[in-house]
Amino acid sequence: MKLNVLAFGIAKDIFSGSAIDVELTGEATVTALRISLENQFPRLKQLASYMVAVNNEYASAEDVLQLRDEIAIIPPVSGG
Amino acid sequence: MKLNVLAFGIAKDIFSGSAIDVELTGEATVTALRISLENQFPRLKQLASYMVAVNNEYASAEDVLQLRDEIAIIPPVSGG
Amino acid sequence: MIDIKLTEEPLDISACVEWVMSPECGGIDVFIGTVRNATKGKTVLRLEFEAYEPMALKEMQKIADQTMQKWPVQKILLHHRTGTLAIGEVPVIIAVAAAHRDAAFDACRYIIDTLKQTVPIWKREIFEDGEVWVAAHP
Amino acid sequence: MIDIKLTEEPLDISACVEWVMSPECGGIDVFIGTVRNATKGKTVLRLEFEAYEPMALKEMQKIADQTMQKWPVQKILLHHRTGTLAIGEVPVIIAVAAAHRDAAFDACRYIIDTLKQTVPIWKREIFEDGEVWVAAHP
Repeated sequence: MKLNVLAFGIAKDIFSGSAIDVELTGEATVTALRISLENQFPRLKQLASYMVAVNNEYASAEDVLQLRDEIAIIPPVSGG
Repeated sequence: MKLNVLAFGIAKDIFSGSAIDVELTGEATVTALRISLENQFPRLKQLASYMVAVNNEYASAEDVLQLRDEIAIIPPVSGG
Repeated sequence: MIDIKLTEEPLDISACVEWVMSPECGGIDVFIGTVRNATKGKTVLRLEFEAYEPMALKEMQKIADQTMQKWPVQKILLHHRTGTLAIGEVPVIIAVAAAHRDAAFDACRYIIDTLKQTVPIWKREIFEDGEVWVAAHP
Repeated sequence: MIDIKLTEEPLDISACVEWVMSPECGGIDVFIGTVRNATKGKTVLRLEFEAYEPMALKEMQKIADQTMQKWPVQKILLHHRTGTLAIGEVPVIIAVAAAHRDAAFDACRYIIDTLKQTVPIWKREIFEDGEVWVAAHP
């Protein structure tokens, strides 16, 4: 399954763009997405942390991603 | 010794004026002033509390009053 | 820097905030007291504030000095009104600027809490059917 | 009442304070973030704020809703800027009005603390010799 993933903050720098396509085989969980991204972009692992958001909500590791979901990588926030 | 005592807030109502003269015999301590005032104006004893200020500073019970001191009765404050 | 004021004129919130803003400070906390339209369910028409002015200014200055010693804050503004205030008007503004927000919050709260305990200012609430000196009686 | 806003335009402190003032409220606490001229001794030229807008608005709304449930407050305003901000400009304003000041202080502090943890907004500090996404790395 090919997912389009939005990027913000430093994730945009890491992906060299504000969105990226990710091809997942097997069950498309949040964890599977993270593993795939970290393989392709090892710099992700150097972040203090990062979250995955699905349809504008923070997602859990075991959440399953659907083709039409809006998926985003949320590096450590620093508003305020 | 005759002292002039300033009044604020509800103390003005109790004294019916913004200042009052008090005649003290013996040692003119803050406590002596309080006793004299409370004898003359029993309503003072109904207050939640009140302080005496001498020269713009809160005074202690045993402080001795001088003729030239600026003395004031400070009923419970309620600014803010 | 400390700015203390006791005045019969309306307080200017914008000017107060502007005064505390500075390029070294990242966090500003502002407390604004306003005149409420009711106390314990009773309609308030207006408030009257009376101050023992020289002592009140001295006590306000003391609070600001103590606050500067207790917390790493750069600027403290403390303005209080006297005279007659209508509903919605502002009796007190406290503004504190600090490099970091925790100090600004803690300092601002300390100032209003201490002001209410020590500064010789008295508030009279005027109701339709009478008036009362706030906090005078137990 | 809740007023949430994410905007590229400068924030209007007076308008924000005015919005939260109301005759039922006696205490207003306002937190104003400003852009500091230095971080850890290094001169900052400007900041850039980026937001994941729909999610940021949703998270800001959640914080305001939670705050309304936790404390007896009447009005909450939460405005955050995006885009490029110069030193001294205001990235965030939080204003809370309550009948009593304790609730206003606690609520205001909860909102800024939680915003900094959960709302997807990112700050980039621009120095003379480079730039950094704040908090990105350990």
